[in-house]
Formats: sequence, C-alpha cells, structure tokens
Amino acid sequence: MYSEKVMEHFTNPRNVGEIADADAIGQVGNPKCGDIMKMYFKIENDVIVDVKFKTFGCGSAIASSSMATELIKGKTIDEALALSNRAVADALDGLPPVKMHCSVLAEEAIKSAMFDFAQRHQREFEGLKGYQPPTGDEDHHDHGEEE
Amino acid sequence: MYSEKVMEHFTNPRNVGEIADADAIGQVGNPKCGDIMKMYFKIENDVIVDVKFKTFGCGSAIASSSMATELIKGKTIDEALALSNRAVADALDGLPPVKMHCSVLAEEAIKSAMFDFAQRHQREFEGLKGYQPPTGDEDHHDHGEEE
Amino acid sequence: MNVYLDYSATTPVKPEVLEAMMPFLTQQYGNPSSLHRFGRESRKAVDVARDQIAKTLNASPDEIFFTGGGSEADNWAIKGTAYALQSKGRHIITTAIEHHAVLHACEYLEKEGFQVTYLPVDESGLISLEDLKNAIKSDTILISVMYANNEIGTIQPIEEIGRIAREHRVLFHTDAVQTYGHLVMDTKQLPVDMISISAHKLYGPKGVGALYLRKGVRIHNLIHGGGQEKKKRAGTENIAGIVGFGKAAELAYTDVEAHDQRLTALRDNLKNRLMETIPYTRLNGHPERRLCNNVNLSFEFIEGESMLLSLDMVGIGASSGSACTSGSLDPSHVLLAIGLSHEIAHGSLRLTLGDMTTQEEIDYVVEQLPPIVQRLRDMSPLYEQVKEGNR
Amino acid sequence: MNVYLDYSATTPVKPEVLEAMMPFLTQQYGNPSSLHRFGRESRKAVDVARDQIAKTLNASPDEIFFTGGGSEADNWAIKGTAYALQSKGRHIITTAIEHHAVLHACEYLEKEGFQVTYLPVDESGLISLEDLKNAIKSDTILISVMYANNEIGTIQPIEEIGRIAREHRVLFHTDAVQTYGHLVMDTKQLPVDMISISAHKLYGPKGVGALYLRKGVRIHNLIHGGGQEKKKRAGTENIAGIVGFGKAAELAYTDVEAHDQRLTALRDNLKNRLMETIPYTRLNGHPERRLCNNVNLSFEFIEGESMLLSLDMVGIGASSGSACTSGSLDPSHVLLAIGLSHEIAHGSLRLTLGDMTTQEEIDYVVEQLPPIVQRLRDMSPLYEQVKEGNR
Ligand SMILES: Cc1ncc(COP(=O)(O)O)c(C=O)c1O
Ligand SMILES: Cc1ncc(COP(=O)(O)O)c(C=O)c1O
Repeated sequence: MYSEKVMEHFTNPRNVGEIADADAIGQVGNPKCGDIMKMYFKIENDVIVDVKFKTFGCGSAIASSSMATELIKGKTIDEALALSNRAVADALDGLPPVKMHCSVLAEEAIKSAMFDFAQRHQREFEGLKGYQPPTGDEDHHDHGEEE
Repeated sequence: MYSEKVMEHFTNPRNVGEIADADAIGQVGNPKCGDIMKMYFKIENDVIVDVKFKTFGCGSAIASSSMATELIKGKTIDEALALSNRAVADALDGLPPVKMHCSVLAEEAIKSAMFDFAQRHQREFEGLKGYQPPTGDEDHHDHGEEE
Repeated sequence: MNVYLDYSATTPVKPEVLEAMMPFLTQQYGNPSSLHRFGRESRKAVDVARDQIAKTLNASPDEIFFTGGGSEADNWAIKGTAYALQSKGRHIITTAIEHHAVLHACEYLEKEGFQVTYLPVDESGLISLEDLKNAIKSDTILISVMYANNEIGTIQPIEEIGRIAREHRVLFHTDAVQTYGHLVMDTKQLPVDMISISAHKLYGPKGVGALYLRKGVRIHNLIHGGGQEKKKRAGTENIAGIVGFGKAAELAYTDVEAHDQRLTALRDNLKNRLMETIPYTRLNGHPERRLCNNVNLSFEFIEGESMLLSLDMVGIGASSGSACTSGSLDPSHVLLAIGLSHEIAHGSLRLTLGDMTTQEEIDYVVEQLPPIVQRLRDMSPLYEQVKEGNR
Repeated sequence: MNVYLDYSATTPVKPEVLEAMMPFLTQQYGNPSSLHRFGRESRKAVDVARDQIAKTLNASPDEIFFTGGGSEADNWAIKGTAYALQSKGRHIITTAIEHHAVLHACEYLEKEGFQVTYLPVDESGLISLEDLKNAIKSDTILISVMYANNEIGTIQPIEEIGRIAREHRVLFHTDAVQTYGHLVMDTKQLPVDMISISAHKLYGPKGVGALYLRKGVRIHNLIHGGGQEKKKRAGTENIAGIVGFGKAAELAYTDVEAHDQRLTALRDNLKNRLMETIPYTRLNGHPERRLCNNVNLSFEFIEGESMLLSLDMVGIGASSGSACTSGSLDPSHVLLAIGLSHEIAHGSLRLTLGDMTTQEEIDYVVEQLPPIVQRLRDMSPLYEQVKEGNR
C-alpha cells in the first residue's frame, strides 16, 4: 500500500517536536477527519532555520509532515510557500489516491504557519495571495473515495 | 440417487418384449413427458399367465415396468388391479420423489390393459370402478417438482 | 475405464491452478481489506488475478469484478441494469435459449413489471439479426445474448449483435460462461458492455466468476455491503478461488488456437463416427458455428436419462437435455427452441470434451454407445414401428 | 514474531478442514447436478455438509441454503424479504450498528421506496427493546438485528427481540456471521426466521456462507437460475468451499464451551493488562455481553492507522475503526453510534483472538503496544495539553 519511502518516514520521522519560542505556528486539519498537523517554525532573515511538527493522523499524514518539513528546512519563505502537495507526495515516491489529502494537509500547514508569520510581522508574500486561513471546522479535504 | 434394486431392474429388466397374440394391451404416458409404457398380457381363467412390456423412459420408468410386471405375473386380474404404485416403489426399495410418477405409470399401464381386457370380453372388475382411460394427451402425472 | 465427457457441466481443477491456490488455503489467509501484512499478501494476489483475467479479455483490470460464479454475474448484469435504468425504460431483449441464470432473472423481472422479448432461434440455434432489430423499442434498456450455448454449442454473431446494440444505444450483455477459455474475446474490438464468465468451466475452482463491466457503464449492485471490488460487489473475497481463476484463465489463453484445433479434431471424430454407426441420429446445434468441445446428438425412440445411466455403468459421464434428468416436466428449453419435438428432445445426449480428453477415450465411447442405444431401442415401444418398417 | 489478532476479519483454514476439501479440488470434480458418478460424489458431499451445519443449529437440513458468503446471505435475507412482502408493507427495522452488508442493503431499499428505521444503541452497543417495540408499525415486514457486533463484540438480546417479532408477526433476521462458532444457536428455541453465517469466520474457506431459512418462510431469490439449493439459490455449488464449511462448523461446535472459556480468559488477560498499562484508554462495547474473542480499545490522542502500521512492523496484525484505514471520511459507524467522538473513534484498536492464539502472543502484544502508543502520543498535538496538565 505505502511506498518504502513513506514507511521509512513514518518509522523515523524527521523534525518531530515543538519549538518553544517559535516565530510561526500553523495548524490544520481536524480530529473529525482523523488528521491534525501542527508545525512550528524558527525563521531568520526570511529563511527557515528550524521546523518541527506534531501530527495526529495516519501513516501517510506523519510521513507527509516529515517529508514536507525536510523539504523546506533551510529554504526561504517564498520557496516554502511554493511547495506543492504533489511535490511532497512525489518525494515520498507517491501516495495512494485515498491518501493524497495528507500531502495537501502538509502544504496547508506550511501556508498556515507562513500566514501566522505574515500577520505577526505585517508582511505580505506572493505565495499567500488570496490565502484564506482554514476555520478548522469544515471538511476541506477529499479522501478521493470511489463512488 | 437410485436404490440398488432400481439399478438392478434397470440393468436386467424382467419381462421385456411383446406378446404377438396378447389378450390385453395397455399403453400410458406420452412422449412429451418422456415416458411411454406399453404392457402386453396373456390371460387364462382371469389369471395373468404372461406379461411383457416395452418402455420409453428414464431408468426408474424401466425399473418400475420390470418390477410391476414381476409382481403381477401369475396373479389374478383382481390382484393385479389391487397393485398400488406405492407397492411398486416399495418393492424397488423406494424411488426419488421426482420419480414417483414412474410407479404411477406402471399402475396405470396395468389398469389400462385390464380395461382393454374388460372391454374385449364385456366384463366388469371391482378394481376398474370409475376408471377413465387416459386420453394420451394430458399431462396427468406430477413430477413432484419443488417450487 | 472412466471417461469424463461433461466438461461443459464443470471441469477438473488443473494441478497448476491448485498449486497457485494452495498458499491462500494455508499460510496466507489474511483478509485483503486488512492493513497488515497478512492482508496485504491477499490484496496483492487478488490484483494479480484481476490482471490475468483482464489481459485475456484485453480489458483494463478495473473493468473486472469478481463474483461467486457465473449465475451471480448473469443476475447482476441483468437485474443491475434493469434497476439502474428503469426510469429510462423497462424493456429487455434476450433469447429463448439462454442459460436459466439469464432466463429466470428475466422472468423474475417480468413479475416486477419489466417487459422481456425472448428472441426465437432457427433450427441451428442462431438468432436472426432482423428479429433483434425489430424487437428494439424506444424503452429497450438491455440486450442479453449468450455467446455460445451450453447445450448445443451454437455460437451467436456477438459482434454484429453488439453493433446493433450500439447503434440503438442499448446496453449489451453476453453470457460467455461457455465461451471463455475457448474463444478469444477482445473487449477493445467487441462492442459488448458486460460479459459474464465462470472459473469452473475452464479448469478453475467452482464458486467464483466475474463480470466484465465496461468503464463508464453503471449498473446497480446485486450484493451491497463492504467496499470490496471497488464498492461494486461486497463480501470478503474468495482469495483462493480468485487466484485459481486468474491462473486458469492465463493457462487457457496461453495457446488457445492449439486447444481449439485439438478439441475440434477430437470432437469431429467422435461426432462423425457416432452418426455413422447409429441410425436415426441427428446433430443438434450449428454444424460449423459451434464450440470446439461440444457434441449434441439426438437418438430417436429412446430417453436420455436411461442412456446416461447406461453410460455411467460403463464409466462414461455425459449429460442430456431430457426432462427426466432434471426432475422437471419439459425437456430442455433449448432443444425445444430449435424445433425438436418433445420425443426427440428427450433422446438427446451431450458429450463435451476437454483438455484431458484423449483419442482413446473417444474410441471407448464409440465402442460403448451403439449397443446401449440399441438395447434401449429394443425396449422402446416407439421403436416397434421402425422395426415393422412403418418408417 | 508474527501474531495474528484479527480473527474477526478472517481466520486461517484449519488443516482438518483443508483435508476435507482437497478431494473436491482434485479427483472429485463432478457437478452435483450431473447424473453420473462424478456428479453423485459431489452431491453427496454437499448433503453431508448441509447436515453438519443443520446439526449445529438444531435445524433441518432443508432449512440451510449455501451462498457465496455472509454478505450474500445478508443481502438475500433483506432484499428477498422486502421484495416478497412489499405488497404487505414496506417498513424495515434494523440497527445503526449492523455490518455494511445489512446497512447498505437497507439503504439501497430506501432508494427503492422502502422505509427503514435504524434503531440507536446505548454506549455499550445494545439496542433497547422498548425502542424496538415502538418502532414496529402495521406495515413493518422485517426486523434485522445482528447477533453480535463485528467491531465491538456486543451481543444483542436475540431471544427477546425474536419474541417481540413473533408477537407482532414480523419476520426476524439475524446476522450471526460473528457469532457462529462462538455461541450455541438452537433454532428450535430461538424465535428467528433467518440467520446469516459465513465460513471464513470459523476456520473455513472464504467465499462461502449460508442462510438458515425457517421452514415455511418464503422470500424472493437473490440469484435466479438453475435448480440448485432447492431452486432458491442458483449457481454451480462451490463444493470444496461447502465441504470445508461443513467440516469447520462441525469442529467449531465439538466443544464450544471449552473454546469460549479459553478465549474469554485470554481476552480478559489481554484487555486488563493493556488497560492497566496504558492511560487514557477506554473499552468499547459491553463489558460482559461481548464475544469471547473481542477486545476493542480506544487510545486517546492517536489515530488508528498509524497504530496498525506500527503494530504491523513488529509482526502484529490487528484492525481499527479509524476512517483512515478504510479510505472513507468518517470513522466506524459503530463507534460513532455508541457515542464516541470522532477523535476517540479514530484512536480505536480491535484485537480479536482465535483458536491459534497463545498466551505467549498475548504477552508479546502487552509488551509491544504500550511503547507504540506512547511514541504516537509524543508525536500528537492533541497530547500536548495532557502533558501540560491541562487535563
Ligand atoms: C457481522 C458481519 N456480517 C457480515 C459479514 C460479511 O461476511 P462475508 O465477508 O462472508 O461476506 C461480516 C464479515 O465480513 C460480518 O462481520
Ligand atoms: C451458459 C452458462 N451461463 C451461466 C452458467 C452458470 O455459471 P455458474 O455455474 O458458475 O453459476 C453456466 C453453467 O452452469 C452456463 O453454462
């Protein structure tokens, strides 16, 4: 079902944890759907110098968190905002169709944190144009269910 | 499916054949249902001194013909008319429910022949009271089919 | 000598097929719906089997849905289409010679308010394309015509039927239970929407079949429940059965031409020699357009069951369209539909050949059958006239 | 170490069962509908299996009808009753926690114009007999309540339900797929009209089940066609499967009390030790009225699939009611029906024991599971509050 890459990141997830004095925090998902992702960022000169996550969710949610945080560590905010869910899934050698939403969640967690950063510092970022923070209540993901 | 007795009578049927100068002939069944039984009788002083049959039909029809003719050979007409289909089936150690009509056919073949004899000789027999010769067209037997 | 000539009734499981099944009757027992390793092994095995079957039909694996047999596939195709499209129309066209799985499903639907046209067949068992065209109405929702008949072996012009169905935008189902393993069916070429197949007719296990459902064709489920078979057919999968089916299909289509040639030769040898030796015999079904393994003969003046019993006593397993073999009143609806009288229909014998059939077995049957027929004729009141020269 | 604790999903085939099946996967391949010796052997085998199953239910063999599995039996009972009695009424009563084979069949019937009442259950998973009585209307034609639930193991008061059904002259079906092999069901005592059972839950093969249909109860067929199963369920019989089912049933009921005692002890040992070791854990289902082999626990703050993956990595096979294991949006309808929040339902783990389960395996799970739960909790944002003492 899962690629080896997914299993490897699930078994040894990178960047698990919290950052006490985080410069930005993002949280997406809701317990109803079975996944919540929370990301903590340390940002210096618009560069992500550290990132940690906590995830309540299935194997691919954990692996996606791990992979996404790896992919943006050391990158600029703009680069991080350019990360697509597809890129996360690809880096994991793919996700089953019903699990693609986990990669979407990772992308959204990053955006949510960067939005937090932008608000805290009154900044604007190209990648956040038109961004609406999730209310946390809606079912905004599609499990890709067959009819 | 069939008892050993049925198989034995099917394999070695008694009294197969015709009687050229028969005193009575009875034929019942119709090809539509897949069985025709024809019986030939030699009768002396109301005693069945010889009987032969020809049957187009399934294994139990042939076995029933064989057994029925055996059971009435040497018997009086009244005794022959008293033979029930149940007695034929019992003598064969039973017939499957869907095949009980074969024993009915044997009983009817005997009655039909005795009716022929009664008509030829203007006789009346207790066992033929109310007897209606079959038209040969109707489906007068029940294959005991389940719903 | 034991000679099995009833391959159209069912076939033995090939050793390679059983070998493929064994792991799933022993250590690999997981439920494919389970996430753990026990389940994943089973899931993979089902996928492989689906691929194997899809390949033989030149179909996509997601067009193959496993069922509990050919009858279920037939019922699903027919009732599933009927209920899904009843708002569009309630008229179904089928033939008078379908297998009971199709016929009785149609008769059931008639009681539920559908109309069914049963196309007649000619004396060789073929439907007429003109009849078919004339039967199509504005509310026709389904045409179901079997690929080859299980009793007389006649092969219908499925491609032409499919084209007519397409022209009239009517869904087309074919019961190919008897065809699968004998004829190449290329779903990329054949204009069919649904195909029923069954494993136990081609050296796979009993109790597993499949419905080919062309992508985009939507019918109602017959068995609702769990998410198996892409939510189209619920129930824990018969893994061993499905694996066996896949393997059997793969084997059957490894060299189907050689199979066809070998059986055709044996079949013709058997048929010709019996017809030459036994008078008052007729061949039922089409002389050329017939399954490579099917011989169906009627021997006048005798009844089928007594023939089967006699054959059985010398070790030969065959079948008959006589009512007396089924416990029903009328002989085979197929034999009546091709115009046989009840009398002659009752005297039919079906010999169906298979991969294990040998020339020696054929020789044995040719030796054993004529005296059996003669003995029964000698017992038959219908034969008297013949002997007396009245025919 | 490989530890299978998913016996409610499916069971391995017992060696004795496989041994009984083997002849019918090799030399004895005849179709039971055939007259010849090849067929008669198969016919006899089916009869034996029918007797074996009838005996375990104290039923008559002609009340047992083989199907392609439990889901088919459920669908048959429900749709067959609905269509047969639709002129009498169109109202069906079932529960919110049925298996999908019952639920989705009912939902399908709703679309076709039937009305269905889904009885709620209390936090232990039991329905209320008062609710049931209140739900019965003049046009109620069927009550369908599962004997024991497949997820949480809760056993319903089937006898009382049956008595209420009788009083109101309503047919009563019970899905006993999870119960069969664990509990004695005496159809001479139990007021039930239909019982669904499935072989692969009691060490028989997958893809075969049966419907007990009380004499005199008439429902429509689900699969029409040939005359098999007294014309009630068409299709060439899955002989090997049926033989295996018969054998498995016989074995299961040879000493069902000993089986129950052994599993109950192992189950309680497992459940108690896990609940003692792992904080924030709750038992789902009824504390006493539950299947002898079922443990269902919710571990707060974590999600089920990641638990299953972690268990799988150490060789333990289990299942969960989390939506993420099924690819659907909502977690198990059963866990929601007993009042769990989505969050807690997602963290459920079902461990189901079987005849091969050993104390050593239980010890292994008790050793392996706590650190897995802890590791996932440490990764969970929901657990932060707990650590911070906010709970
Ligand atoms: C309670 C219950 N009913 C029905 C079924 C369906 O049985 P089967 O898998 O044999 O179709 C199952 C198991 O899957 C079950 O647990
Ligand atoms: C033409 C045809 N259709 C359907 C079936 C039914 O298949 P199954 O026996 O697998 O249910 C058969 C054989 O029995 C058949 O010959």
